[in-house]
Amino acid sequence: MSLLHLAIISPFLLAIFIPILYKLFRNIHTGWFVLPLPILLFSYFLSFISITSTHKTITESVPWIPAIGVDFIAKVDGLGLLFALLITGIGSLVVLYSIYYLSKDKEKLNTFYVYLLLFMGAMLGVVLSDNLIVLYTFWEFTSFSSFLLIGYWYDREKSRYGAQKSMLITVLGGLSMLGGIILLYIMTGTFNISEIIAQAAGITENPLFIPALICILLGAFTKSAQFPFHIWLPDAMEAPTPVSAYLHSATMVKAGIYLVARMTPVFASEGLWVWLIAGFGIATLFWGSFNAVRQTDLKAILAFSTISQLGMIMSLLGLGAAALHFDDVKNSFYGAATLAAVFHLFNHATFKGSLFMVVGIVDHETGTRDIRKLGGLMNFMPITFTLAIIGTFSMAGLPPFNGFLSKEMFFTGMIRVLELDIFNFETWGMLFPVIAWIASVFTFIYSMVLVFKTFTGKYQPEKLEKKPHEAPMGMLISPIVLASLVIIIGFFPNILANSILSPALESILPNNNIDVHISFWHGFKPELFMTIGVIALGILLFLTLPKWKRVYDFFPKKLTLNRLYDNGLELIQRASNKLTKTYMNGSIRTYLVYIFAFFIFILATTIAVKNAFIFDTSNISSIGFYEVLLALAIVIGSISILFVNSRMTAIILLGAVGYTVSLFYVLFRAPDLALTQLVIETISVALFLLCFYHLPKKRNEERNRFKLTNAIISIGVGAIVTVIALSAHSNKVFDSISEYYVENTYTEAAGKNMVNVILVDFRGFDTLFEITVLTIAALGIFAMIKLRMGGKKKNENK
Amino acid sequence: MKTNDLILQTTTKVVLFIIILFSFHIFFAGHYTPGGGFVGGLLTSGAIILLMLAFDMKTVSQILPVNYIYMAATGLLFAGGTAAGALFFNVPLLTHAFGHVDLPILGDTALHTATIFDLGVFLVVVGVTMTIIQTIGEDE
Amino acid sequence: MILIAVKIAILCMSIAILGLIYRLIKGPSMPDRVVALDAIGINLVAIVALVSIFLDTNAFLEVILLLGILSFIGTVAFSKYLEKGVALERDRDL
Amino acid sequence: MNVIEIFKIIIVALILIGAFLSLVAAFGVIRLPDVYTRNHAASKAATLGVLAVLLGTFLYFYMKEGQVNSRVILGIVFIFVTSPVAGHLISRAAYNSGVKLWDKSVQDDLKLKEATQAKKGK
Amino acid sequence: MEIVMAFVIGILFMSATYLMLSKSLLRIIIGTGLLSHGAHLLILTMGGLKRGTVPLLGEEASSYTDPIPQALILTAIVISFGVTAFFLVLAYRAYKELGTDNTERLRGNEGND
Amino acid sequence: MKEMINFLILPLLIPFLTGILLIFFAKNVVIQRWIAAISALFNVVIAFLLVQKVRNDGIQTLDVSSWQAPFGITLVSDMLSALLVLTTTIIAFTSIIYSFRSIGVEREKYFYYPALNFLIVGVIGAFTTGDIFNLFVFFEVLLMASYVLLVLGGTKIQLRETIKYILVNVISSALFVIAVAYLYSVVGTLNMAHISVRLDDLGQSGIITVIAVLFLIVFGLKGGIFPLYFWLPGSYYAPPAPVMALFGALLTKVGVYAIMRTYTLFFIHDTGYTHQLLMILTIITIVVGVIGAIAFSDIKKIIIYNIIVAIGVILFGVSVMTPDSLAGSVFYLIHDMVIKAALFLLIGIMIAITGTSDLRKISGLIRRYPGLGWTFFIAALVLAGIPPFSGFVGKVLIVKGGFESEQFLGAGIVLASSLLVLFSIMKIFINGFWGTPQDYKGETNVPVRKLLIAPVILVTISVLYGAGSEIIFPYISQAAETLANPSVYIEAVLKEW
Repeated sequence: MSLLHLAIISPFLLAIFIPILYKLFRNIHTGWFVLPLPILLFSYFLSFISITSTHKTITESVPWIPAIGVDFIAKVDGLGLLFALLITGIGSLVVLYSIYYLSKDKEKLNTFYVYLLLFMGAMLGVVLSDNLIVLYTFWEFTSFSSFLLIGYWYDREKSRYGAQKSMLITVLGGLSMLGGIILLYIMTGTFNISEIIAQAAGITENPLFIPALICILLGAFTKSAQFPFHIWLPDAMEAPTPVSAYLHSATMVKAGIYLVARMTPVFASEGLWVWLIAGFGIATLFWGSFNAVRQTDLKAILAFSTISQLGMIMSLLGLGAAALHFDDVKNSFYGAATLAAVFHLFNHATFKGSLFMVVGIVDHETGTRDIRKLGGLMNFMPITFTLAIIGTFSMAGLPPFNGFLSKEMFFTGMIRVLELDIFNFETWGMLFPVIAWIASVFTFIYSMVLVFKTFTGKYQPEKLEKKPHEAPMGMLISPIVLASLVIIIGFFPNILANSILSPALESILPNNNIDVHISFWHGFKPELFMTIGVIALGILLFLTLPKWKRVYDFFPKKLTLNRLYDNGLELIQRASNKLTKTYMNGSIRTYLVYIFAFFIFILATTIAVKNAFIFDTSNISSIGFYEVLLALAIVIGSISILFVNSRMTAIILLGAVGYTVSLFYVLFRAPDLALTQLVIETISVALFLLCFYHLPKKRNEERNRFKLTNAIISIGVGAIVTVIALSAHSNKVFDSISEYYVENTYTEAAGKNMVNVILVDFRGFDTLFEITVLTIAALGIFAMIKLRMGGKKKNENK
Repeated sequence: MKTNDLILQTTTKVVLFIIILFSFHIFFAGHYTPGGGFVGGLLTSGAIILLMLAFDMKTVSQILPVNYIYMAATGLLFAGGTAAGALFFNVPLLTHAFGHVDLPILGDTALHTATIFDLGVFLVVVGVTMTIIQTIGEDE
Repeated sequence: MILIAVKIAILCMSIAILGLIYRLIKGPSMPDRVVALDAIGINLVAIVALVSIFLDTNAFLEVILLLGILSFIGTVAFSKYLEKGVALERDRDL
Repeated sequence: MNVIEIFKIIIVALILIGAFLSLVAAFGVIRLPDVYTRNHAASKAATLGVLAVLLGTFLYFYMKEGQVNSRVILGIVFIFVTSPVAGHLISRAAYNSGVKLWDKSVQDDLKLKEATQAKKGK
Repeated sequence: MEIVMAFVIGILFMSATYLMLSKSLLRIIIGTGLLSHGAHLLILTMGGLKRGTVPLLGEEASSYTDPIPQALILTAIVISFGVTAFFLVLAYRAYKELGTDNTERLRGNEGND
Repeated sequence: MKEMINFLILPLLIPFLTGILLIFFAKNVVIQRWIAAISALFNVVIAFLLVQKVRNDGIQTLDVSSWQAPFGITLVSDMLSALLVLTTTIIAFTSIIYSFRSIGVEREKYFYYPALNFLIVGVIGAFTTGDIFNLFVFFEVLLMASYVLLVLGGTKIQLRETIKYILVNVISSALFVIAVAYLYSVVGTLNMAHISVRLDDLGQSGIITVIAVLFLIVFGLKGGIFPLYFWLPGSYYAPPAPVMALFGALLTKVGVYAIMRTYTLFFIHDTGYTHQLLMILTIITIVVGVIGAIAFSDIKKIIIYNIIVAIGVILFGVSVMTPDSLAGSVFYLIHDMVIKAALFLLIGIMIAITGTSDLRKISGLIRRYPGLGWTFFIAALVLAGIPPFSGFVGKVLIVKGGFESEQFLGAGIVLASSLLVLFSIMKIFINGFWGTPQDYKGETNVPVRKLLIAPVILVTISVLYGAGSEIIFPYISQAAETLANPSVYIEAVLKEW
């Protein structure tokens, strides 16, 4: 257990103490106890920069289940560190923010911080594990801590709905990813990512390669809310705003991106990887931004914006993966796309984090997030307004903020798509820059909506619950820090690029020489014109928004993905219920019909398929007259039971059959059996009479009607039993072990009655438990008669 | 209508002896001839049932004040104890021991732990049968 | 010679039992059936005795007495049931 | 003709007599008109038949093994004792449960007795 | 003889199945009785019929019938007796408590919606 | 001290003698409780020692009555059976202490504890025996005890469902007997190792395949695989919670164990048919189980259908028959026993509090019963096979085995079933524990904290079982090794054969 492992699990450890601390120090906000940890971890991870920037990695291993190749291998490389810093850095800010956001008197802070810490630890585990199973473990943990956080206000219907939705979709992906991981293991014999990467070249031809690729991508796509799995993210906004800022924009949703980046060296040699990721990414980008515009809830806008931005990063990663296809020249081309992805990932965390916090402030101070109710807040909360401006402009890709830089790089990447000569990108690849541009226009629009509809325009105090005022300083610190980062990186991108991004890039595209220099000015290239076009058209459309908003009405409400999910879930449940009810009808007869039908079907099939019916008469004994007589008696007796209506007659006939059976035992040289059968039969008949004499006379309608199904099934059962008996008897291959008993019964067990000696000695163990059965039966009968808990006779018998 | 069952009751007293004698015979001879604890037990309970038929359950329970459930449990304890007795000698469970003893009247007799086991079976069978009969008989 | 006699006797017995079974099913009253049952039981005793001569083994002689006992108990039970409605009386003095 | 032969003849005779009696008894049970007469046939003839067969069996094994087989003796005694009682019980049960006598029966003593008792009681 | 027995057993199983598929509890229990008779006879038949004499030593015979099936049947008989007795009393109690011996009226499907 | 040769029988003997003893104390409930609890706890220790012994000394065998195998009855404790015995004793112990506060004095006076102990005897016996007919006898012991436990109390629903339950089991017992008879006819022996040897000599003949299928039907009826499970949801619905836990955790698993044993020891010569059939059935079992689990909004039903899913998953691993999948099956089997017991006990508390098992009438329990809520939440994660909890490793191994032998559909369904299992169980959490708190009539007199002890123990075991897989794994792989390699078992039983 190294310090690194300790760092990863430290949030879990702290989480254990949170409820105790909460109980002990009720008047101190629990957040204060939590805050030191992420700060500490952040500074701890900062110290790794010096190592990773020289392209080294650190690996520490602790065995977990080595027997199946699962070890807790913690590995810090550029990519992992980038994420670790995001998690702990933003984590610190979010915790600080939450201290002011959540009231210590009204909220169940203990559970909140436990969830949050669980999440933090899980997320660290995801990005720092080199073992896929361990990674998967932490991955599922993020899903569940997210589930709990979304359902934090669990008495709200929508919270529960959102929690369930996010859990189902992300776990679906997780399981698929697990399948992919296992497939990878089958191909490579290891769960360790580094070892898989080392073997990557050898497995591309494996038929399991493509399935594994798809399975793992499904996991990434669901987690990162890629179209069409994005539907859980807007509903996840039911979580408290700090959570949304942390999980649902800055970190957890990026786990999918992390996974794609991490697995790029394994899969990128396959063209499918490139176009799947790029394609889904660009679709998500468009769909997210397009839908963000129509939203009226501030958090919903941010949610769709997150979806769209995640799509953008994803598509960049996809294109970047193409770098592994080409020689050095084109390499750097696509390497640049990857750089853009990583860069934007970071930028997105900063500006989106600050925007969420801003929205949280607005919500907190006005009591609503509905832009139809908000407006003119600029005068009441100037600092918040400033922060919002910085965040949204960066999101819209305006200079001089960091969003501008990554947006430019994004356009560059999209234009280069046309040069890609895999999967016919050169023909239909044109779609990429076009869609990217359109999506950027929408991005611009919703960014403007976000800031201007809230802070400018008409102030409508009558629609607000509270009188708005500027947020307390504590609440503003975190967004201010993030907004400053937006500006600083905007001006000095290369500090970040050299120290953090470049090592990350190295992990995604190993052994590639990529120029990580980010420059502000590229000259008059298509990218610049695209940006200008975005701004121009964006402003135009923003101003005319009310006029063309009806476009959205063209999309029928019944066909949305959400509807599909809801109805699908409902349909599955209803159909299951209906289906299960049809065959589980509570009638034992029906069940028996199923069981016997299966019995007949499967055994008949087996006999037929295996040619198992052998009939060999060489080994049989002679047929005696009396035996035939007895056989006839049994046959007649048992068949006539079927047709008699009187209970008494049926019971007597059963007794007759039983006595005949005991006569068979006499004829077949089994005196002990005959004795026992006789006595037992007598007692059974007596019991039958005792238990049934009180039944009332049968009514006519209850007469036994002949039923064809029953008849067919019974004949089938009888036939099968007979056929197997005949063939089993014809198959006597071995001698019975009975000779031993003949030899040893007297000498070793001092008895002459072999059957009895077997019963009390050789197989006395059977007998011991046979009488146990009897005793239990007696106990049961006694209790059944005497103890009546539910019935009307309750009082009589006490 | 009330009837007396004098004939039945008198016969029963005689027949009872025969049955019980026979059931003991069957029980003890089980190792050599057909029979054993099981049938013996059933016969003994048959005798008790006959008593119940000839007299009534209350009378019989006065003559034989036995809790049949305990009887069954005792039998089980006998059988289980014989089995578990092997534990003290560290031989496999249920290993029987036997020896021949010259008894004054019966002559050469095989003494057998299996007999104790069988006695357990006997008791269980009587206990169980009688529990069933008695419980149902007493109901309603 | 004995074997032939035994065979004949078993045949007779079987026929007798078949006749009794007829009575058993036909009735008409319950006591008729009990009579038939009782007789069947007794005849079975005879059959078992004959079979043990036939098989030349004394292994089944226990069965004889057992059958006798059972048939007697059965008859008693049936009679009491027919007469009093219950076979086992709880307390006769009540 | 030695002892064994004599034994054999006796055994055969006993068995055959027994079988015949049983057959007769069965015939009676089938043919006789009411439960009382049938019971009569069953308990007398059948018992006698079975006793004969059992005696034959006893002799057979005595002849074969040279020792008294107690179980058969016990069986004979048992049947001898119980059979009449069983017959009695059935008849009584039939009577008390109200099974009618054959319509050609001439006398019903029990009824008569009860009637007189009833008279006396008055 | 084994062939005849196989058919007898088949018929016992057939009747048993038919009875168990009916509605009346009594018939069902009678069916289980027939079922166990069938099963027991089957063990005996499968052990081989009429080979040698009664499995009592001292019968001075060259061969004995296989005693194992007999021992197994004995155990099985006792167990099925216990089960039958329990089942009977259960049916009795169920009738008293639920007022019917018709299994179709004993459906019941709690929690099925 | 000299080595105790009877050691492996102790876990069976202790509940047996305890059960007998408890009959005598029927009237005195307090003494019954003490005896039952102490003996159950003691048995856990013994079973644990047995596992250690098997780990150190290999397979333990005992020729009961000193008759050498295959003539007497041989008891065999290989790792699989020892582990199952240990699990059984743990579940027995927790069920017993849970019963103190929940089952009611009336039931306790009417032989509840003896019946419970005998049930354990039957289960442990079935796990331990090495004789096919003795297996039948132990099946009957546990069935008879289960009838008693099911009907004990005599409420309407109990009576009704017991009838169905008995009927099905009588049929399956009869089929068991005839299956043994057929097998005996062919091989003339009853000792399982000996049967295996003789079947090996015989090779695969058609009749053996038929008998194998017949055995599958017999054990499938007990275990509840498709299409033989129909009786299960109704019958398991009727009894009180601790009995439900015992049934859900143990009874079906005995059937599963028996399939595992016979399908790895005897019927291994025609796997192309028998195991393929088993696989098809298990896949359908998983599907119908999952469908049932999401169909209802009754918490008992949800858990009950999850039993069926788990059986499918375990037996799928068996049908694949690779060392990995077998290890996975063993791992998952034990996991499932523990967690099912825990879940039944937990929902038992929910039902006791709310007086209903209808999920639509329950909500907001977590506010007043956070301990219950969180235990349930963890149990739910464990059930769904979320790492690092215990369901995970087993599932991974089973899926791995499935993929390796190219059973993609089956393995995929096993994987996918987790999602719906999670959905079904989380439905209980989301609707029953979350939501607006309500007032319930049972709240005042339910000793929730005391009742929670048992499920908390079980859930803790589950969690440790998953997280400490490395410690457990050697045991599991030893068990799987014996399954994959029948000769180990055979040599242990038939020493000089």
